Order: sequence, then structure tokens, then C-alpha cells
Amino acid sequence: MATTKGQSRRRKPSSSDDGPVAASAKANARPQTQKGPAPSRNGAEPQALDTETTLGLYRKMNIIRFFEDAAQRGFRQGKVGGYLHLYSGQEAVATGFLSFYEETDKIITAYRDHAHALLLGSHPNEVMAELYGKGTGLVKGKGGSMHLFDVENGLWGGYGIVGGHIPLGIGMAYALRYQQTDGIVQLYLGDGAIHNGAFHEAANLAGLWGRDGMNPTLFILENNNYGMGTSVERATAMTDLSAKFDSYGIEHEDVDGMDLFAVLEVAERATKRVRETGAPYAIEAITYRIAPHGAADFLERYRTKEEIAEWRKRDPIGQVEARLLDAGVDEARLDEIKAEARAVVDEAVKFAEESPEPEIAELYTDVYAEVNAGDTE
Amino acid sequence: MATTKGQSRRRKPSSSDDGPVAASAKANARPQTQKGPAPSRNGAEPQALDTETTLGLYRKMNIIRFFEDAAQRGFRQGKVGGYLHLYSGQEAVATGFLSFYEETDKIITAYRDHAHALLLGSHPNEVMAELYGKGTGLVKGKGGSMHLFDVENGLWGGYGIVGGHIPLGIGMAYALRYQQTDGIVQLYLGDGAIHNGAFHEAANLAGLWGRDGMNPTLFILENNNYGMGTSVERATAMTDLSAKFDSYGIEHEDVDGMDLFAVLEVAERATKRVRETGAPYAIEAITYRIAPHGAADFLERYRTKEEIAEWRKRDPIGQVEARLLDAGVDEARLDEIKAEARAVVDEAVKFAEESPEPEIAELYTDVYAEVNAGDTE
Amino acid sequence: MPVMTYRDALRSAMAEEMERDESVVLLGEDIGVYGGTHLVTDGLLDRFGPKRVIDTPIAEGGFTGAAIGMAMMGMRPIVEMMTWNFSFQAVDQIIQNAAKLRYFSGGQAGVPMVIRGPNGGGVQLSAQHTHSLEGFYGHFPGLKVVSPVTPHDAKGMMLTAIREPNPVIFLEAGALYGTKGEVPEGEVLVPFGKARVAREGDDVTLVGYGRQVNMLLRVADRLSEDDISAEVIDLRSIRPFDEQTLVESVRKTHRAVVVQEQWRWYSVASEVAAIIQEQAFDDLDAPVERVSGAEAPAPYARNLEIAAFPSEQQVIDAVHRVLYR
Amino acid sequence: MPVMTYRDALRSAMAEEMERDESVVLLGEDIGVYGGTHLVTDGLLDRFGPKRVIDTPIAEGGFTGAAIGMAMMGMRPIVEMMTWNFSFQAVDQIIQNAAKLRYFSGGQAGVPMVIRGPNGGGVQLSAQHTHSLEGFYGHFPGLKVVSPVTPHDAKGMMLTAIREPNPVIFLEAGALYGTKGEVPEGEVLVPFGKARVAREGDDVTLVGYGRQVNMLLRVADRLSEDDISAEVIDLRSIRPFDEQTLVESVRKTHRAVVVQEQWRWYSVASEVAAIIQEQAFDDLDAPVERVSGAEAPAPYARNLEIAAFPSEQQVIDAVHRVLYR
Ligand SMILES: Cc1ncc(C[n+]2csc(CCOP(=O)(O)OP(=O)(O)O)c2C)c(N)n1
Ligand SMILES: Cc1ncc(C[n+]2csc(CCOP(=O)(O)OP(=O)(O)O)c2C)c(N)n1
Ligand SMILES: [Mg+2]
Ligand SMILES: [Mg+2]
Repeated sequence: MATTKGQSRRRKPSSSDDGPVAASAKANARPQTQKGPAPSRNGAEPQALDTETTLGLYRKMNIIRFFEDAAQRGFRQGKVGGYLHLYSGQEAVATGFLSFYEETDKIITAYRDHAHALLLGSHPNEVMAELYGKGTGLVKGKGGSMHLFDVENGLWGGYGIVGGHIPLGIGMAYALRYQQTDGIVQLYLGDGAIHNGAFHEAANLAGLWGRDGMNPTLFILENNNYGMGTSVERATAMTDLSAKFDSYGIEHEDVDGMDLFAVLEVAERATKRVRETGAPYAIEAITYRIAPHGAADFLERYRTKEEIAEWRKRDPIGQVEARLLDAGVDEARLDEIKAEARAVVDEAVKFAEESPEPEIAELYTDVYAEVNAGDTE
Repeated sequence: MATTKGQSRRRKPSSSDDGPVAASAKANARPQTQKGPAPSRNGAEPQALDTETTLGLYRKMNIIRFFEDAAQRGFRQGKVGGYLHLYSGQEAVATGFLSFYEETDKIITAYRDHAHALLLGSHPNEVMAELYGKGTGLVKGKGGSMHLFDVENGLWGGYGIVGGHIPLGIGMAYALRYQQTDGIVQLYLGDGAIHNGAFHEAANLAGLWGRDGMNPTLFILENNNYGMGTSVERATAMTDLSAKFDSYGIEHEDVDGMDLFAVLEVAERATKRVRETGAPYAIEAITYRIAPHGAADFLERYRTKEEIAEWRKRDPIGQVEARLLDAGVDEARLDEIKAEARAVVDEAVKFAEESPEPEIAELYTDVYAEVNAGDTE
Repeated sequence: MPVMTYRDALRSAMAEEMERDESVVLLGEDIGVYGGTHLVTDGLLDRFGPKRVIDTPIAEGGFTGAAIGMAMMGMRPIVEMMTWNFSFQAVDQIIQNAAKLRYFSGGQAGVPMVIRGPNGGGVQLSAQHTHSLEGFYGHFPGLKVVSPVTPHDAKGMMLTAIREPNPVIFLEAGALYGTKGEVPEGEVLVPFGKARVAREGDDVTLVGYGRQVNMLLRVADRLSEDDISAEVIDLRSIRPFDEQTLVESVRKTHRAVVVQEQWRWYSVASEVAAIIQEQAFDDLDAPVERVSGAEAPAPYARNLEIAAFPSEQQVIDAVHRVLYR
Repeated sequence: MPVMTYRDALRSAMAEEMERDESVVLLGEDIGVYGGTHLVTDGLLDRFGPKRVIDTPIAEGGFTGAAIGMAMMGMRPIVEMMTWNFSFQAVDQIIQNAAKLRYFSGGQAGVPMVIRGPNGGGVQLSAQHTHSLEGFYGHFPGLKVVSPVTPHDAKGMMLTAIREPNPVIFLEAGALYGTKGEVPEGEVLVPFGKARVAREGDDVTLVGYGRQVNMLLRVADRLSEDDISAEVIDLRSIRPFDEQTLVESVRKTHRAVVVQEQWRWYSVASEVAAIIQEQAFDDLDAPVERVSGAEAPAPYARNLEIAAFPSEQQVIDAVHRVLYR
């Protein structure tokens, strides 16, 4: 993100004397309403982080949250159009996994993609400008919220068709090994996408190619228990979603996606494993979106206020905050970070509002690459 | 089939003093080259059949085999066109399962469909005429080998797109319960089709709807180890195909698809179970096609002559023959049945050759049903 | 006559047919508990229960195929595409099975079903969520394809669609769910294959369908200020197609402009121009003009999106060209 | 000049590019061990190994999507559709991703890939296995669509396709793999967007592409016996499209007949007719005639199939109509 650009890459959280996440907290992690598999079955305790690193991640998560709030406001004001899907509640997942992003890696996800861009180092100004449909946007105002790309920072989209990006991701992974890099693909998908045929075909190819070390794909299944208004239980008779990877010979584990420290632990191991083996691996992160599915979806008949309240108690940002306070960090310090984060987002909104619309001529550019213009990138 | 029309329906094989299939034969059932899961894990011994019933099934299997040989000849002579896929080697599968066909049931399969039609009681003359593209054909010469339909006898096609018929089958199963019949759908698919997205989506729906007793689908996965020239092992990293049904909450078992008696035993149980529960169930029948994939596919680089020879030793018709001889049936009786079967097929070829081509006006019929013509059937 | 929204017109047609005929069921994503993302099916789950209002996982190919199987058994499923953009995942089922089953079964199987949902752009949904697929589906024999623009036709054509023994691609004007219009009570079946003369005129024929028709009516108003009398034809039925109404109009006006949101190449407007020159060659005083969506995937930014769709001005300019003034 | 088959021409183009550029790889069903169901890729597995000649499971959407991902990373995958009929399962990937990625990524991602395979009917494959999809794919901005008929163009356009930075829909004339023709040695790149005048003439322009071109040449021979001089235009590039060559020809002959195997509605022939009336209105002496495939799914029986495709006689009759004799 703006002021930390570059910092987020190739930095692995270092250990410190922070206490490990209490096992009991994890066991009780999931409110009763969540129908997904049990969280974190992996034996290892998450690595402790030093306080400064934790503060850095805390800052990012706050930027994401404030960013989404601002996007929602923009939408209500009619300044942001189209479909708008917020990441609020799920911050720990991308924040954790993208902490292990390395420069040769490629990230691909669906339409709920603002956090991924911000975490990879896209400038919040440009991300917000994209939502505002401005020429200064990350993709020049041509894609909008669902199609964030920042290929220099490893973000390869941003896709709107459920399931549709999954085959792309595993093809990218093949290319990374074919081109003899040591990169991996972090491929994010939702609990709704797993029932789509594109998932089945792509996961099978990943398993097959991975046998020869030709598919370094880390599947990150963000199970927020709903595909729009359809709960996991209403979408399949077999609700242990990560176990579906068994069909493809892909090993997998689950993690409490509300707990940044649990995610960090799994993410470190999983990214390393995929990088080393060239074979795919899958993580089901059990999480929750506290925002509606899309900014326009105000009717939430499919879930109760109580359920949302229950999950809010486990807010991933709140959990990090609690940990920091436990570790002796001043409340004032946290407030200061929050204020900074808010300022970053305010600045982004300002930038977006003041930016010009794209030139009309842009309507016709980027339809085709020019022939014989050499490479496509 | 012609002379047994009607007999094949609602007749369950009755028990007799025929000895059970030797367990040792089953354990050694699969030649080494076959990569699929181990055959028949079900504890129960197959039910013994009385000799007359066995002879009836033997007769049918012979008709199928001779029919396919004749079809292949017709193809070589240029009288049969298009794609032509033979069932030779797989006879025990459909013969076994369709022995438990009841009148309210619906059968759907892919393009390797001649046996299914013959077993359900379609007249061999009309089936052969269809292959010959004649107006007297089962579907008036409009569909050809891949699109056999005989809805009065329960056959709902005959489809050429791999995977494409699977969603249809599970939708038909829903309708059967919605309409409060006690019918089930026998849904045949190949080992190649299981990697297709259509399978994934349909199986998931079947599992979901089956929870409420709304999906009496019996999936019959005919694993002949190849999708064209691609072996199961080259198509997926997880080769226990029936276990893929776990992802959908659908229980399953395997059976030696070369052994009619093993198939009969499983088929009786499985059809009963599906009929009673309204929930899907899956059988993987491990089998082998001794014919090339399609009649035009003469190059068989993907498998060895030795492999074919090895499987030929376990020819399903040969196995039934051996059993009958063991049970004291005269060789002369068997020869007589074969001669009869041959005569049925010869007559079918004669009928097909002598039948007229469809009227050219047929080109434009059956594109649309007439509006307000009432029901569609 | 009662006034209702396009959305309510669709819903009332479905509800009436569901009352009348138990074989009618609905399938789609979030059509039940959620109420439908565009609320077209709102309330129907409560009224008809979960066996008839079936929420599905995100598997367009799978549930469309399942609905085809239901239809083969004599049910009359109505499939909601949450938006038609997602139908690309169901194209194999629609084209290879629904459109052809009757034919390759020699008439033994039929597919009486409706696939419906919002089509067309207009609210910054960008490239993957903005398509106008009339020509795309209209190409295939075996399908019927309609695209109503008024609440009246939305109801009347939905009633017809549900009773059709053939698969119907029902392309709703997604941007118009909230627009109101008069809808007569009861069984007002609007037949397929009949275009509607939305406004009579003498000097030029404006041809469109879906939400473009409303724009053409505005254009006709503007043209009348310049004493140009425009006839507006709402095709509404894309397959079967009413060649007669179209050709008769052009025989009268001698000039035509066809307008569509979809892309130009190999499109509805191509066919309309081809038909006119085929059947009214000697009556034409100017080449048929086409106004289509910009030759680019749909952009997100509001100003680009507006520029990407046919505008009143573009149509007026085209009218002036065919009138040579 | 060396003579080779259409099949060998395609293979030699792919092999040459694979030699030249390591980023070129092949994916598809049974293209390796099996040798390719139409033997187009025969021998390439042995030559280039399994990392470059990748046999896939039966998952057209999955492997087409994977190839798009490879292309985004700078590889140049060539995907074989065993036949284009199976591409309906990959339509979502082709239209929603391949065609639009460059656009919705604001130019950050590109998709340099080729999707190729046999297209069109002719050997009794019946309804699900007989399609001519030029118009279907040609509709979408972001794609390039070509349909060569000679071995020369098969090679030259394949070379061009592989070097294209954009996704190319390469529709091969499936019925012609065994036909022979002269193919120059070396890098003969045939550019996209240029039609080919296959035969010059003065009285009427016959327009087609793919295997219809051969039929049109036979028709032209027959017409010459009646002293009718027909010009034959092989469109070969469907998107981009060469309007100029087409229009110039009609300006000369004043008459045109368009022939296609695909269905009439919303098709290539619709567009050709529309273009001609738009751009050569005053030069036209008769309406553009269209001869298309019969309005039915493809039938199996030989006699029905023959009746379903455009015949020489139908074209000749159309020529007589445009010549008013
Ligand atoms: C093929 C397809 N069908 C339907 C939609 C509409 N849609 C957009 S998001 C969504 C839910 C996806 O759920 P999930 O994969 O769990 O992701 P989440 O929104 O929870 O992040 C649906 C149905 C779509 N975009 N694509
Ligand atoms: C979607 C699709 N892709 C490819 C084909 C070509 N094809 C026809 S049969 C076949 C192999 C299918 O194998 P399997 O499902 O195992 O059935 P089997 O032929 O062994 O009975 C293939 C690839 C097709 N018909 N449909
Ligand atoms: Mg979700
Ligand atoms: Mg097989």
C-alpha cells in the first residue's frame, strides 16, 4: 500500500516473544451457525511475531477495512458503480497469505479483490480511482472493482465469472515452472466457486501436472459460508470443502481464517511447500464476510443479525488488536495507526474524486494488441 | 431385443443351484495393465442364477457382440457413416444393470449406446437401420449410432458430447420423484467423462437433491480404462474414480465389470437401494473395450496387443459360457443360441440394407414441436 | 388496465402458470431464500415451496442441463440465469442439448423449458457482465428467442414461453425491471414471431428490440420536431422472426435504421439489413443504416459506457443519412 | 513449389514455430500419444516432448482456461479442439476471458494463443458434431477468427496466428485435411484481414470461406459454360474482415451471392449482405442472395445431410436470380 509499498514483499514475519495463539481460542473459534469444516487441524502452533511486524499487518488490515467502508460510501453516493464486493471480515486471510508473497509469484482471485491489490502494493489512490471509474485507476477505469490488475506487483486479476479464473491460475502455475522460475500462484476462490465445473476441471489438471512438479498452485479457498445468499450446506451435500481436493490428489488443510496468526503459520508452511514441490496444495480458510455480498444487496434474508454479531466478536482486526494490547502496546499507538490508515484512505478518496474520467478514446484501446508489436507484456 | 421384446423388463434373475462366482477368480480379475481401482470390494457373494435365466442373458450378450461386429463391417463397407463406437468387451455391464430395469425407469448414456437399446427391447432391425441412416431407424435416420432413443422402452439417449448428458440424467431423476413415480435413472458414463465439469456440477446437484429423496440416480461409471487413447492414469492424479463421488456425499462401490454375475449382484442391490431411498448411488464397473475407441480409429498406439489379449481372456461372454458349461449345459445348446443370435443380427442387417432412406422432407421435421399441440411427448 | 412494473409482470406470469400447471418449476441461484437478485422471483418460494422453487449452487451448466432433463420428463422448468452473462457456462447444454434433442431423438424427446434473466448493459457492470445475446442464441435452430421491452409483452410473452413445447431463450431488459406499464388482467398471450409497431410513421423505419425501443421512441419524438415521421418497430421476437411487418414498413417508408446494443458483426442488425435488401430491394431509397454497440468489450467507467452504447444522436445522424439530409 | 496436404501444412507451421520459439506449446485431447484424432499433431510429441505437447483430460473449459493462463505469462499455447463442436464447453473461457482480458486489465495482460481444430460438417456426424462457427465467434471483439481453405493458407495463416499477440480462433476445414496443394517453403505469413480473390470474373461475385470456396470454384466452372463469368472471393479472415476486396468486387460485378454452411440467421452471410448494401448500394443490380445450411440441426442420414448443406445447384439458381435469368 501507499506508504509501505515494497515492504509487503518477501518479508516473512519474524518470531518474537509474543505468546502463541491460545489453543482454546481456536477450538471455540467458530460460531455455531457456520457449517464449514472444523478450523485448523494442523498440529503446529503458529509462530510468534515480533510486535513491530504485527503492527505493520495491523496497519494494513485497517487500511483494507477503511478502504472498503469508503468504497461502500462511494457506492451509496453513486460515485462507485457496477458491482462492488467488500472484503470486510476476511482481512486475515489475504493479509496472512500475501505476507509470503515473493517477487516471482502470481496472484489471481475473483471479484472480491481490493484487499489483494492493497496488500500487494498497489497504490490505494489508484485502486480507489478504479472504483470511481477514473482514468487514473489501476486499470484506467476500464475494469472497475471486479477487475483489479497490477501485474508489476503480481496481481493478475480480478475476475467476475464465478469459477472462471481457476483454470487461468493453474495455467499460470504451469508457465512459472515451464519458464523455470521458482514462483508460485496463490489462487483464491470462494466456497461458492467450488461447485462450479471450472473448478473441477482445473483442480484435476493441477493435480495431474503437479505430479511432475509442473503446478505450483496454492489454492486458497475462502470459505465465508455463503455464495451470495446460499450457505455451504444449501449448496452441497458434502460440506467439508477442502476434502473435495482429495478427488484430484491434492493435499489440503483447514485454517481459522479469522485468526491472522493461524493463517500466517499455515501460509508460511504452505507457500514453502508449493514452491519446493511444484505440486498444488489447498487451504480452506474458514472466514466470514460481515458486509453484504455486494454493496447493492441490502436484503439479507439468508442470515440473521445474530449470526453476524456472533462473528463480529471474532473480527480479525479486533483479534490482532487484542493481541497487541496483551503484548503491552499502548492504545494510543493503535489509535495512531488507525488514524494513519484512515488518512491513507481519505487521501485515496480525494485522489479518486479529483481524478479525470478516462479519455473517450480509451474506449477503443486495449481491445487488441498491435500485431508485430513484439511481446504482449 | 427382437425375439425377447418385453421379456427383458421387470424380470429379476432368480436364484438356482448354479455355483457362486469363485472368489479367487474375482481377486485375480484385473490384468496388471488396468490402472483403475480394485474390483468388487462388496462382501456379498453374487446370487446364483438358474440356468435358463443365464442362457437368456448369454443370448443377449451374443446378440450385442454380433451386432457390433456387423456394425463394424457396415462401417468398413461405407454403409454406416459418422462416428461408430462399439460396446464389445463391456457387455456384462449393461446386461447386468438393465436386468433390473423396471418400466418406470429411465436410461441415459453416451454415444456407446447400441447395447443399451438392444437390452431394453429396441428392435435390432431398427437399431441397425439407424446406423445405416435409414428412415426405418430407431430415430428415423436422424441421429445415427450416437443418438439412439427409444423412449417407450425407457431409453432416453444416446449423447455425443462427453459429460453433456450427465446433468440431463439427474434432472430426469428429479422429475421421476416430483411426479411421484418409483422409477430410477440409470445414468451411464465413461471414465473419461468424470473429469468433465458437467459431471462435477451434476453429481453435486444429485447429492444435494438426494438428501431430500429427490434424486434416484444410479450412476454407472463404465471404467474401460481409456477415454479414447488416454488412460485413467494419464487423465488424473487420483485414479480411484468411484471415490470421486465422495465429494458429493454419494456412496459408491466397485464391481468387476467383466463378470456378469458380479454385476448382477451389485445391480440388484443398487437399483433397489436407489429406488427405496430416492438418493443417488454410484457403481464403478471395471471393464474393457476390446474394440478400438471408434470404428475409424485404427491406430491404437496407446495400448499394446498384449494388453488387449490379456483382457480378452476375461471376455465377459466367455466367462458366462464357461459357467454354463460348468453347470452342465451342452455345447450344442450354446452353439444353437449363438446361431440364433447371429440370425437376429443378419436379419437386422438385411432389414437395414433394404430399408429406404428417409424422405427428404424429414430434414425439416422435429426441429420444433408445434405450438399449442398440447403435450410434448 | 392495471399498471405494473416489468419485474412484477414477469413474476405474475410465472405465478399464474405455476398455479395453473403443477409441472412448472423454477431453478436458479438465489431465487428462493434470497428472493432473487433482481427480485423477479420474490415471494414465490413461500408460495410454492422448495420443490418448485429450487435454489441451486453456482453451476449454470449443471442446473440448466438438469432442467432439460426435467423438461424431457414433461415438467416445465423455468431456469433463471442470474444474468445472461453467466449463460456462457451453460452454452453447451443450451445449444447441444436443449436446441437439438427433439431433432436427434427423431421427435421422441421434447424440451419445454424457459431460460430467462436480465440481458444487456447499462449500469457499469463492465466487460464480463455486459452482453446482449439475441443474435448469439438466435442463430440456432431448435431455440426460440424473445426480447420483450414493455411490461405488457414481458407478461404476455412469458405466458407464451411457459406454454411453449420448445426451449425458449427469454432475454429480459435488465435495466428496465422497475419501469411501469399497463398490463391487462388474465391470460394475455403474446404470440412469438410477431413484431410490434410501437409507433407509426412514414419517412423512415427505426428497428430495434429490448431497451433500445424506448430510445427509438424518444428519437421519433425528436425527429417529429423536424417534421420527420418515424415508424418504430419493436422486433420483440428474434426467433421466429417477423419478416413481414418489417418489410411492409420499409416498403412504406423506403428507409430503415436498425439499432442494437450488441456488437455489429454477425448480429441481429446484420440480419435485418440483409432481409430488407432481399425483400424490399426496389423500395429502398438508401442503404439500411446500422447503429450498434462500440466494437470493444464493455468498459466500466460511466463516460466510456455511455459512449459504448448507441445514442440518440447516433440514430438521428443515421436517419439524416438515409434521408440524405 | 512443394505440394502438401492441408493437414501437413498445419503441422509444418506448428513444428516450425515450435522450433523457432520455445514458448509455443500444444494442448489438447489425444494430441500426443494417440497422434491426434485427425493426425494433425502426429509426431510432435516425439519431437518436442511431453512438456510441450500436452495430452489433456476431456475438459475443454479447463484446458482452454489453463492455456489462457499460460498465454498471460508469455507462453504461446496452441489448443486443439478435437472438433470445434466441443468448444461449447469452453465458450465461457474463450469469450469471457480470452477475448476480454486485455481490455479489462487495462492492457496489462495479453492472451497470445491459438485455438484450432476441425470445423464444419460433411461426414454424417449429425446434430451435436456438425457446426460452422465463424459467425458465432466472429461476433466478439477481442478475438480474431480465420477459416483457411487451401493448404497454402492453412500454413501461412497458422504461422501468422501463432505469432499473433491476440487470441485466434482457427477454424480448419475438417473435411479437407487430406486435400493437397502447393505450399511454398519457409516463412510465408498470410496476413489476417485480407480476403483472397480465388478466381476473377465480371458478372457476379460469389462469396464464401472454408470448404464452400472449392464448391464455388466448381460452380464458377459450370457457370462459365453458360458464359457467366463469376468472381470467387474466399473471405478466409472472418475477424478482422476485408470489406474492401468484397466491395470492390461487387462494384465491378454488380451482383453477389454469399454461400455458407452455417445457418442463415445472424450469420456471416447476413453481415456480408449488410456490408454490400451499405457500401455498394448504388452499384447493386440485384439484392444480394444468400445460400445457407438448412434451418435444422444437422441430420445423420447421408441423403438428409447432403440436402442440408448448400449445393452447387442452389448457388447456380441464386446466380440466375441475381442475373434475372
Ligand atoms: C458463473 C457465475 N454465476 C453467477 C454469478 C453471480 N455471482 C457473483 S458472486 C456469486 C457468489 C460467489 O460466492 P463465493 O464463491 O463463495 O464467493 P464470495 O462472494 O463469498 O466471496 C455469484 C453467484 C457469477 N458471477 N458467475
Ligand atoms: C466434450 C467432448 N470432448 C471430446 C469429445 C471427443 N470424444 C468422444 S468419445 C471420447 C472419449 C470418452 O471416454 P470415456 O468417457 O471413457 O468413454 P468411452 O469412450 O471409453 O466409452 C472423446 C474424447 C467429445 N465427444 N466431447
Ligand atoms: Mg463465499
Ligand atoms: Mg472410457
